[in-house]
Amino acid sequence: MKLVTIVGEALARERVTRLLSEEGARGYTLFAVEGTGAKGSRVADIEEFTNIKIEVIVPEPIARRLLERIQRELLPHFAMIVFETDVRVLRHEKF
Amino acid sequence: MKLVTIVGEALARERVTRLLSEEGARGYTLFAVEGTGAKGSRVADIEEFTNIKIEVIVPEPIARRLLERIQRELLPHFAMIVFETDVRVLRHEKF
Amino acid sequence: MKLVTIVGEALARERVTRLLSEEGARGYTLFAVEGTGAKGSRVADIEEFTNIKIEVIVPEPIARRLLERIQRELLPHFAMIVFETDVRVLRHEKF
Amino acid sequence: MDYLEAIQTNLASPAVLFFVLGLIATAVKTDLRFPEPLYLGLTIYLLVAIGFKGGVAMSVAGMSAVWLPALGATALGASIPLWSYPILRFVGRLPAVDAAAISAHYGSVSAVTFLAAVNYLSELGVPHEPYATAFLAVMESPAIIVGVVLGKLATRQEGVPFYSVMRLALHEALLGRSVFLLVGSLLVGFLCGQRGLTATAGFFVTPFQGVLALFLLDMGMVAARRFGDLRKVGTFLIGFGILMPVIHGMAGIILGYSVGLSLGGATLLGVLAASASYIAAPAAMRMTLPEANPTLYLTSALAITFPFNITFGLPLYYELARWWFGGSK
Amino acid sequence: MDYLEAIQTNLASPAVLFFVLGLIATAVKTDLRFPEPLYLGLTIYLLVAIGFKGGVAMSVAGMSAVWLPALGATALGASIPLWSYPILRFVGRLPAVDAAAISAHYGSVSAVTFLAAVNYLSELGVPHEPYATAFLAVMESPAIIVGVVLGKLATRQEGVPFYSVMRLALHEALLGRSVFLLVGSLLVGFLCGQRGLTATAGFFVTPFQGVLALFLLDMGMVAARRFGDLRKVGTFLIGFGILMPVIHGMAGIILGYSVGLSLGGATLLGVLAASASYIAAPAAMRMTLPEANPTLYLTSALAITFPFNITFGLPLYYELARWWFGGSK
Amino acid sequence: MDYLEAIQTNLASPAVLFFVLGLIATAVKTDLRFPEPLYLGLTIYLLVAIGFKGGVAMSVAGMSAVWLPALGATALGASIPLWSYPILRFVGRLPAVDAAAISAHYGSVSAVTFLAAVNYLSELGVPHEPYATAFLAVMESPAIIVGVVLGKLATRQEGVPFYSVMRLALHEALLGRSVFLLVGSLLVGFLCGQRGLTATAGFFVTPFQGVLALFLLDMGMVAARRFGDLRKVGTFLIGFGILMPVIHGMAGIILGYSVGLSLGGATLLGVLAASASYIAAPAAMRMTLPEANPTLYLTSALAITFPFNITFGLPLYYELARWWFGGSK
Ligand SMILES: Nc1ncnc2c1ncn2[C@@H]1O[C@H](COP(=O)(O)O)[C@@H](O)[C@H]1O
Ligand SMILES: Nc1ncnc2c1ncn2[C@@H]1O[C@H](COP(=O)(O)O)[C@@H](O)[C@H]1O
Ligand SMILES: Nc1ncnc2c1ncn2[C@@H]1O[C@H](COP(=O)(O)O)[C@@H](O)[C@H]1O
Ligand code: NA
Ligand code: NA
Ligand code: NA
Repeated sequence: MKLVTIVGEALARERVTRLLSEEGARGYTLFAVEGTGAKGSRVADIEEFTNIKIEVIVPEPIARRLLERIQRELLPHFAMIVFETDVRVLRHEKF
Repeated sequence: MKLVTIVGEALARERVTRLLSEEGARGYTLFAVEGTGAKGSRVADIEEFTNIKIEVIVPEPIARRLLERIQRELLPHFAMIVFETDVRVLRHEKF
Repeated sequence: MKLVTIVGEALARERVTRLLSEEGARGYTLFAVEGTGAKGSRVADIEEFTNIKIEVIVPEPIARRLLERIQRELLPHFAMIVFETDVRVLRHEKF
Repeated sequence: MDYLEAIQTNLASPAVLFFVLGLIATAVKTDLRFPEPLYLGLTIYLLVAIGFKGGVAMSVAGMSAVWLPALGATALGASIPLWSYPILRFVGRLPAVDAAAISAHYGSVSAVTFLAAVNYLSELGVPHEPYATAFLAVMESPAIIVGVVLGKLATRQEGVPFYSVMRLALHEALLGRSVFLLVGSLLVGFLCGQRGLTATAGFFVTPFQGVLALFLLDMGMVAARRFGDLRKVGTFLIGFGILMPVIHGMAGIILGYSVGLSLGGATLLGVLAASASYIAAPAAMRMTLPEANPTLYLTSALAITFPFNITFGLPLYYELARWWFGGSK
Repeated sequence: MDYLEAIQTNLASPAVLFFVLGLIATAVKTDLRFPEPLYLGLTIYLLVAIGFKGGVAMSVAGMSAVWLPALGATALGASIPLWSYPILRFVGRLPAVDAAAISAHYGSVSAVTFLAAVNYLSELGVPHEPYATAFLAVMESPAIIVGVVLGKLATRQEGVPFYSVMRLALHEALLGRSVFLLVGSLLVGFLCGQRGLTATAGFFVTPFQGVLALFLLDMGMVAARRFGDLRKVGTFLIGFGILMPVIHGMAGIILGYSVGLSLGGATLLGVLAASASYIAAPAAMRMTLPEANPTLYLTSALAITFPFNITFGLPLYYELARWWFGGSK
Repeated sequence: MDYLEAIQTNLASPAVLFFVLGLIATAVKTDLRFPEPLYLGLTIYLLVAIGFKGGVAMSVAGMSAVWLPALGATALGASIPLWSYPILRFVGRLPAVDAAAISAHYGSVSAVTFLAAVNYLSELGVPHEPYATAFLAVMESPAIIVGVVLGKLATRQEGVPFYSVMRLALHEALLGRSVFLLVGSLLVGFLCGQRGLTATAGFFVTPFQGVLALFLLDMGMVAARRFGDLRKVGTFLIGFGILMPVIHGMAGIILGYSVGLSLGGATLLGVLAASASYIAAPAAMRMTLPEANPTLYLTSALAITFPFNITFGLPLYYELARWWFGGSK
């Protein structure tokens, strides 16, 4: 299984979660974080300057499609980073 | 070392942390998250509908036992996912 | 790419982020967490007893230097754990 | 004043209107949300304020006035699960553990419903015993303990020994956040007396009504989010969540009358009996009866009984109380 | 009283001084910060309180007094982007999508600026129509919709179909957090009337001014954090962010005079026209025109126009209104 | 009134009773907790309110009344580490860096202890200089700087150059959250004067006492959580944490008397001297003297001195002040 992690501006939330469900992810986990990157500091005091971190566990083929679409549709417009990790899950069939 | 991550309903907190200490974990890290999964959306506005994420670094044998017990004792009753990642730690003897 | 994760007392925040930028990290992500470890429980009710988790993605050579300096300069004084994970990122050149 | 007028008065109060606004907020999918720390802060404020003021009232009225109705309230709370359980089990054909968990919720109480009732009575100008908060405090725990016992007696399969589950249940029922805050603040108020209230009235009294209205906005959103689960719980439970509160309400009113409470006080006791816990009880159930399906008890307490009580229930219980007290206008 | 005196009165109010303290807090790099739940809590309180009180005022004044100026305000809000866009596009030579996004911000409004203006007028003892909050409520959305249409007409490259973007824009503009809270509370207040306000004044009225002052401390920190981006936006936008508000302010004052508002009411309409949204508009733009550069619109609305309005703008608009109303002391 | 009565009055106040309730909450392991944003919100409110009101009082009294006692308070704060350090180092045989860090905590002050003292005096009806907040403001930083200097002189091993540590120490001591808020609000209040207070009294004055009581509930939980560390710090430090405050309290009272403060004002200066910082100082120490063991200074300041002062200390300092002022009833 792949754990795909997206960290980026909170206002992109809808866009990301819609994309996840379109690609068939069965769930996701999400929380607010602070961060600093190429597009400046987001100190999480007001929503415009908050980041969220979205984590989604998906089988490898879905992960590949997800990354492609994020690359094409979101990265050009939003302050955002994306990465993928290998994980071993309990209850494979859930994901 | 293994990083075992548990994401699930906040009301399971006590059960999880008790299990961790019974199996000999020397510490853990914990925070509130939102999430969506098979058992619906947890939007983190009231405790009943909040998820927590618990992360614990343990040596491989402990990780194995942990996963087994979680599988048997917690997964049947609680909205929860569990996964394991390989990590390299500083100060091996701490964990 | 390496994801270096640091979990430790919130009052070390400045020290860690300064070290990150000195070693050339181009960004980082940060949030408050609770935790328990060798130096007791940090329940995140007041800043003195809050942990933060700092995550930074860097190329392997920087990761190595980071870990060395954290080992030498921070671990002796602060309640803190550090670990490293392998990740695959989109847009390599960003990190 | 008849029931329709009574409903109208209730629906025109800021508290109820903000509750409805909260329902709408969820329905139209606005991105408004109260983050958990804000929700917790409001909860803590409301519980501490109501407890503190109740304690001061108790110190003024003296324990001799309080003990009998409080004892009655405790007994009522503890007995509600005893008849709710068989109804759920044998009429509703629910699994034993679910029947036990749901019956615990309906025997326990909802502090916010109580506050809305106090609010409603004061809009109507109906006086009530100011120490009625004591009834709220004593009714929160007993049903939880009874419910857990019922659930554990019915389902023995688990490896966990009975006594260790009961220890957990007692801890949750007696030392859970809301019970502790309420009972603790009651004690603090009782020890300070009127003088302590005078010093802090600018915080515990002045803004109270408005804070309650704001909190109900949040509760409206929380409740409406469960509406989607209504079809999962089935018609039996929907009926149960509306009819049983009315029966419990009547029982509370009669009890209040019998132990000598005023019209207002008996109405409040009725409201407490009619209300279902959605904070202390769910937390205790998840800990002690994790096999019970939380969708069933959360949805019935939060998405059926709570909105019903806040909108139509309060005026109904008041009319029932007036009828029982023989006051036909 | 001349402009200098007027500025002085404004700068000596707690609200403005706390705003300046917030600017300083960021400048000297103190570790003070308002965590997001606190910021959200203060925002919710301010919007609900102002909306509720405005609604009560509307129920007292009657819709007949409100509809004409409210219609005028709506029209003004919707038209501001129509002339701001060409200026940004052709004088400022900004990309079309940025011009559209910025013009939406300046047509929409800032609730905090409005509150600071109400505060300022009451320090001066200048009366105003208490239902002016209705103008705030109706001016938030129209410009956002107009701005998105402008942006989408100008840039067609994207695969996303026009109508689905407009659905998103309408949702954001009409059901975004701040619009929903304001309009909803206005309705609640309108339905409760004076009686509902009496019951909750201890929360919605008593502490209001102080909460606003504390909130401005936070806003000062937030605004100052954007000062570093000022060099990125260029001198044209800095000029635009100061001059256009003055022009819009004058337009609002003249409109207020024409529809029969008092001196105070016309000043408030001027302030609304002059203010730039930095909450509803940015969120809507990120959703619907993500190609637009947020640094441009956030910095001009938050780091230029907002501080200018709070400190020098308010007295200026008041003086302009006095001049237009012919009142030379 | 003798000491026992004085203690009783103190222990029957809502603030102290809620503090005790907080201690109990931790002892019985209830799941009550104040999330950090709530704690921060309460802290910000209390500091801003007290600072603002103190500043207004200063603007009324004039700087001429304030400067001498403020100077005395500064000097006292800066000197306390000078004698505490050798006691900790040579009597207590603590490592140099720990002795320095602890001495900084006892020279600095605790705002909450100060507020509880103000509360206590007003329950007794004892007047005090309303600008006493200025002493709180000036006493927070000096001891921190002195403590860091002592610590750095004693331990030279580290690679970090002395001047860069001192820059950090100065930044933390002068621009740390609590110092900045207090001094900043003092300034804002001073600039607005009485008129600014009238406008915002509904927030900064009306609910203040009650908020303080609620905050002490939280502080009780926080302090009790450190009780487990008491056995780690040893009996010497426990004795130090109770005896030194009494000595410092007496020093503050005598100083207050000498610079012409009233009985109430001198009591407050005594309380400030007796109190130990557990917010500004720990943060500064972690930054500048990370080798120092935080268990030692946090436990002694938070789990020994703070509870002692809140419960038995306040009446004791008041009795000492009455004795010194010659008022034997
Ligand atoms: N090297 C990095 N390591 C960890 N997080 C990062 C890194 N770079 C950026 N981020 C996160 O991604 C967000 C958006 O990045 P950016 O688009 O570079 O501004 C930042 O606010 C950080 O939270
Ligand atoms: N595929 C997934 N990826 C990431 N998190 C998930 C996933 N599925 C479930 N979760 C998290 O686990 C919690 C419980 O999952 P569930 O039992 O499926 O409702 C959810 O609320 C999410 O926070
Ligand atoms: N084994 C572990 N697994 C996960 N987190 C840990 C572990 N040990 C310590 N931590 C985290 O690191 C922080 C500092 O650890 P310590 O220095 O051991 O007190 C703790 O408060 C926890 O948040
Ligand atoms: Na009940
Ligand atoms: Na505008
Ligand atoms: Na001191």
